Amino acid sequence: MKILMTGNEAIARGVYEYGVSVATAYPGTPSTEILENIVKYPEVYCQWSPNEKVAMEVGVGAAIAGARAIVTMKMVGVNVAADPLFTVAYTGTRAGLVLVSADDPGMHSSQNEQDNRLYAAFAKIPLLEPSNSQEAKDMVGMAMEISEAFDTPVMLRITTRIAHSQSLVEQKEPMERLAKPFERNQRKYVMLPAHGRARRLIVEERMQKLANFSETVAVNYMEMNDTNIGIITSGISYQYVREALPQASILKLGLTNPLPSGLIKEFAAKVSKLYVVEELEPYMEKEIRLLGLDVSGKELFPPYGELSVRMISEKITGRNGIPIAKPFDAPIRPPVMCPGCPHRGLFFTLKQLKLVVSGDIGCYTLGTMAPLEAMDTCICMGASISGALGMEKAHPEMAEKMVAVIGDSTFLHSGVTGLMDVVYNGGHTTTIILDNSITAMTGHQENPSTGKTLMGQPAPQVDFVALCKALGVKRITEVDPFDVERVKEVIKTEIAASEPSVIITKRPCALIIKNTEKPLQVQDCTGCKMCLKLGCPALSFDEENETVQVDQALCTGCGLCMNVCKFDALRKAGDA
Amino acid sequence: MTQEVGQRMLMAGNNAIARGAYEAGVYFASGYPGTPSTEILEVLSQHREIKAQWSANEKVAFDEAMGVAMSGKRALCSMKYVGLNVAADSFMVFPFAGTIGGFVVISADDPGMYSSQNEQDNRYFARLAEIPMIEPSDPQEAKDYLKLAYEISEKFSTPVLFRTSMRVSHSKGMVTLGERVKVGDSTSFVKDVPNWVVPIFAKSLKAKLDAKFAAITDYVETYEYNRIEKGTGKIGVITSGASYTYTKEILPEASVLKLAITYPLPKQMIIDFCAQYDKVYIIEELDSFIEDQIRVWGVTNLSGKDIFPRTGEFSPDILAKCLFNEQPMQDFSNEFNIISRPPQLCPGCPHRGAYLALKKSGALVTGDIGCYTLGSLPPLGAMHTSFAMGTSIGNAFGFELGGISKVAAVIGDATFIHGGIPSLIDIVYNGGNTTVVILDNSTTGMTGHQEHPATGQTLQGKEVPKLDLVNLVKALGVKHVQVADPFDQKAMYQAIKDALEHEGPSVVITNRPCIFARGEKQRPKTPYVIDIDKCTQCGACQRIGCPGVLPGEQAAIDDVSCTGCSLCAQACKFDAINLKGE
Amino acid sequence: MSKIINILLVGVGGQGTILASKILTNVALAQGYEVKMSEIHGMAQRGGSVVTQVRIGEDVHSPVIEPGEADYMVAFEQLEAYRWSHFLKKDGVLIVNTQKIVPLPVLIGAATYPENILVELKGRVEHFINLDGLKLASEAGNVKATNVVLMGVLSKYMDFPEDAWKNALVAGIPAKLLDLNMKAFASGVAEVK
Amino acid sequence: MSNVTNVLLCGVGGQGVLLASEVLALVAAEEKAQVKQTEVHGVAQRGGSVVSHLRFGDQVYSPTVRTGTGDILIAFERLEAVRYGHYLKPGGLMLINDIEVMPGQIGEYQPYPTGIIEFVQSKGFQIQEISATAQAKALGNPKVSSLIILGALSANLDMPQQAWERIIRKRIPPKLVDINLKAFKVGIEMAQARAQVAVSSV
Repeated sequence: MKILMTGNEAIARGVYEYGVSVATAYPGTPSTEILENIVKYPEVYCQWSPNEKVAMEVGVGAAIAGARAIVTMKMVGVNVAADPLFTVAYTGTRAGLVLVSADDPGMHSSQNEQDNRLYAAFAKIPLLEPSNSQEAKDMVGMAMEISEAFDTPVMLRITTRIAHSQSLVEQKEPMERLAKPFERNQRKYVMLPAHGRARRLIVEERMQKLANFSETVAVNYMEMNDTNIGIITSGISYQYVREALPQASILKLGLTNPLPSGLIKEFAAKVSKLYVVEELEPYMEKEIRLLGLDVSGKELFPPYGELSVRMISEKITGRNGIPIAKPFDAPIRPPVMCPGCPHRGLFFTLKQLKLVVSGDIGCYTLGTMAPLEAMDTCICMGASISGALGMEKAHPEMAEKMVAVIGDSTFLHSGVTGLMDVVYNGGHTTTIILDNSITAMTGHQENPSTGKTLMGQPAPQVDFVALCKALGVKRITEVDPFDVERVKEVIKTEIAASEPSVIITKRPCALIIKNTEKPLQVQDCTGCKMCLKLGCPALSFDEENETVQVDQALCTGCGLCMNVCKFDALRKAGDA
Repeated sequence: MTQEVGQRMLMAGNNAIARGAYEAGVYFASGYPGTPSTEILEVLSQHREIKAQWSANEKVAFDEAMGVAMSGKRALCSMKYVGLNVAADSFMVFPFAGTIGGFVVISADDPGMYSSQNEQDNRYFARLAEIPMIEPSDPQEAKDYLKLAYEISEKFSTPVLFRTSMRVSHSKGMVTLGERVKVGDSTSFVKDVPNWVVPIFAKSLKAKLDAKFAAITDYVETYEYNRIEKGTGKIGVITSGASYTYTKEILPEASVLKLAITYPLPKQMIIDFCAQYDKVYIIEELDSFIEDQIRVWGVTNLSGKDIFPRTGEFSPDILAKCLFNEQPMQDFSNEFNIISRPPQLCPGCPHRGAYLALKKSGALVTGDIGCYTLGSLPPLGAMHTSFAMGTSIGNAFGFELGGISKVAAVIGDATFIHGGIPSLIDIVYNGGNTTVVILDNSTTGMTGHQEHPATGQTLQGKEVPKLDLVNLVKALGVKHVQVADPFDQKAMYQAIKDALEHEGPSVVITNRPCIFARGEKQRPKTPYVIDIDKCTQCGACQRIGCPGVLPGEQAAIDDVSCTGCSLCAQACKFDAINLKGE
Repeated sequence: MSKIINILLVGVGGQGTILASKILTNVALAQGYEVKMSEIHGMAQRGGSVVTQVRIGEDVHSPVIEPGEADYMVAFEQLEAYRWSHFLKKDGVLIVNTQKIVPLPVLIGAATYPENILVELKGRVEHFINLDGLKLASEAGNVKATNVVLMGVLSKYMDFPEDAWKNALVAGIPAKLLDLNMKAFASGVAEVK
Repeated sequence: MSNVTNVLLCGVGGQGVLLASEVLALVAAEEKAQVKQTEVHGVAQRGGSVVSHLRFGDQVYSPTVRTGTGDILIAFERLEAVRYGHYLKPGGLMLINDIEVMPGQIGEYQPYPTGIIEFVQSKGFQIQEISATAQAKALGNPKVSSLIILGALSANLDMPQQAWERIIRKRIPPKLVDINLKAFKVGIEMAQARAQVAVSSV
């Protein structure tokens, strides 16, 4: 029967239906829900790994051993997994290995907008692009078959609109989950230069075979209609095109690396004006032009952001759509640290101390927004600690005016080596590990420090104190981030110390604990607005009586505002 | 040797790059060793004006250099091309922020895979990250272009990819020395949240990046170092890097458009150039990176990958063959029963002891990147997979999940620090049973013996506390940790056997330094000798694959290379091998 | 209906737009229509503004609703109605829950919460209705049922049979909460004269 | 390119091939307008086969020598002379150190081949064979064999002795300079004793 599924749910279903045994990942929007849905199929082993590279390595091992494996990540995760990816592209695997890259055109929740189709071309691996949930599911099976038939990893590339859009999907019975026996083959799986040189040629041959395959594969097909306009497209853009130009002829491509040059030429010959409609990079356009074909693409459409039905119909027909009312000028509603968030107290203190804060990726990146405004740099996962060491190397005196902040999950993802390097190369940087016992930003996933696996099994918890000690850090302090005075004192002491130090703030994320505290009450408020500097959504200012008011529905009673109020105007209900 | 300004010196490409960094006023340089890039930092570190360091891995190195550049000083980050895979996450995002102090990242590619696991063409990375890329063709250019790279980096506030190749890095040529320039030095990091906090401001920064890149694209149109060498005749050539030098040997008459900046390309300049010749050859190693871009502009009188190979390194011979079908001189060694001479584990290498024990254990061994990768070759043949830095441990767990029992991962000390830690965390976290053997030889062996966090010394020779691998592994949650002596076969085998039988993650750490590690060369060595009378010619000692044990019906021990590690003696069942003089 | 119906649900993270959209899509599916739905996650839980897009018809391709294309908009909060109202068709239906959730820039005095939102909105669309969903929900037994109240209102403007809605509620809501949600739904229905 | 001299040095990792080619390159750098030299690192220390290309003259572009164009090939080990012989031009000079280093073998055991000198002679090259290693042992340090080989080479190149000495003094650690200079001279004598015709193109 058909049911409504997001692309991510559909991929999980595909994993179940197409005999995949092992699924690994590191959470990242918009890919996270794939594994969270795979958990629902106990037949499939699935796990969160500390980072995408490890997830990839585990998947590679399983696939070489003979079990179908899938590895999922958001597009920047492929940067982290790139090293094994480029080499497994040479060796291939025994059973199917599929990498799901969830790209984010429009950067709804990402730090960049990289088009990972270029990675597939770069690594010389086949690339599949679904345009709805049904295709997302089917292409899991297809990717596995291609991977096994051509002895290559396959990239299944989705975008936010595929991952987080729902459409109908036909359910099928799962096929049998059979693991092939492992075969030792050093020339294939040990990439000594001599072996690599041999595989290198095989990769080129493989791409040739795949190019022929691409000509006839079912997911690359023409929908001939009015031949005045011919459009080559793939992924979500196909859906936009169908609505924008119902009359146009379409060459719909599902396997986009390598592209079917014969099919493209054939299609081009049938239509009078050829367009290529694709989001982000002119990836297909470049290949089409290489065939010597005259095609319009990026001169009409931007190389960034998402496309839309309206944009496509306007650019191609040249006719403007119905006029749109001008939006009202509404104040923005940015995401904020939740009421009771343990990060708030820390960033409040960091701002008071006027420190340079080398930041990282997670909820706490929000600490950069007003009114806290206490994060100065943030590039990518794990860059906070090593970036801080760099700043210190540039300006040694900065070590006493600077801290690196990094979340528990991010620290395990790629912060460990950075901290090790601070010790090795004689930095004095102070690192603050924000331990809220969860991977919060992506929607609360477990990680090696939370004591629970993706499949709900109890697991050993990484002991941050022991780990930092083992990395050679001598000064390690644990603090409660709600205790602002103590936090302030500890930070002052540690940045002054002329050796590496680590501060661990311990408080679980407000969204994962059962809150028993009562909301706070206001009494004899002087209206000094000090507490408003915390940027807590539960606090607002009542202009009439010039007092602060506490939203009883939102307040978690964390008491942070109580701690910063000099006039004792905020109290727990019941306290005198 | 002394180096005065104006002096002409013979220098290897890597030394010239280091010199260029010195002359460019670089303040900080970081990297991770990897052939063919390693010497760059080793040479740089000799300049006391420059803070140079080995980092735990390339990403860490990149982030540190980034921190320096954001703080307004010139930073260099050096790595072999696969290192850029490791640093990719930072590399792809840093361009959004741009830089204050000049930032150059060096990617040393290895066409022909002389000492690498793959042959990726890192020019694509410049395109992925939308940053300019510059490529020298010989040592003099290596030095000069590095200085240019810093000018471009600061002019456009962008990181610059400096792509060299094995042939440029490891070829010597004449170089004229210049002065170290004074660069306007920043006094401190300047706060600028909307620029440095990329995730929150990514959308506006993306627009900035696109505008910036458009400006760079205009700039290169008239860039003087993209030069045309007018020739006679009707043939044009567009080339760069080492291919340029081969071109000049084989096509001395041709007109050559020699590109310094190979991304972005000077579109109009190239279109005009192509218009002047009947035929234009695009001569580039590996992929059709330049050729494709030109064809996309509709230029048709081109010849490139239709005649030149997409794989391997070029040479004058290959150009002559592809262009004029001139056959190279036949290698006549095959008319003769020649024996190949593959690299092998050195005499006295501690890895040999570990592999002998692993082989005996019958475990499936996932391997990693380092000297010990040679353990996959006969007669040891005791390693079954090897991909990239740090992959061994994750692979081993994967095998386990794929239904294989008795799996061991082998990984070197430097490699474990580089990329093995998160995967060991993973095995503990997700309840794996895998055994990890850390081959701790107290150095980074394969790349020529560099220091790392567990050796107790930095690149610039500072003594620092050693990272204690035993404590670290325990802190990662591994309960079953043993240290074993690879030269004591009984103990080594027992340790591996126990580890494999142990329920749950287990780690064995070997404790013998590389024969080239600091202090090891000086250690006095007594060689072993074979007692011909006792020897039964069973060949057991030859099967340990030690170059010091000479092949042949009657085995013999070469007393020059023998370090007295005793593994052959332990292999001998007839007590025929003993210390010299005993 | 051969045309496609576009419904936009807008609100603030945590207001229950997701469940509401689930009920709505189940109704449509039960009637044999094709449905596509799209929402952008990520920051939702952090009190950011959230938009859920539902498209119903015989042959739906794009999951995305664009400005000026929405037939119905259900706003769970005033400011969000204000923010997204340009997505509505001139002859569209706008249902506004009068609840106000003040965004951070306003809290810290960096911006002010616009006045007369309802008046301005009324002027923008043909069919406008506002109600205190919070109050109706708490009367029904739980403020969290506001989303169901709003679905009750929506049901009166769409031409799906009332039973279809009730079945969707039964299917989509835990038994022990069903009664109060049925009440909440009914009170929503009653709001439309 | 007639004024360009192409030299190849090959041997087994650890024999000092790279040191020798560096010394030669440095000498050439003092005497010639252009010098280029290249080699493949990485495997050198691990007993693999090593080759170094050296080119000098008025105008040198490529650092690699084309097959069949080498003027001189110096083999630090017999078998390597066969492996890289095809880089020599017809009639080119092969300078061979007469030792045999048995390769570490993979799989089926092969004895060290015989008749190497006869074979390369049959290819029409001029052959000079010297016992550098034996002489080096005689001098009391087997490692100086590379300097003996260089000495023999120098007798076949028109580059002033002072230049050689200067570079050796610069490049070799002080405490080893004397024995290396001694070795160098031994090499020259060995070559002159043989009084072979020097390479015409130089």
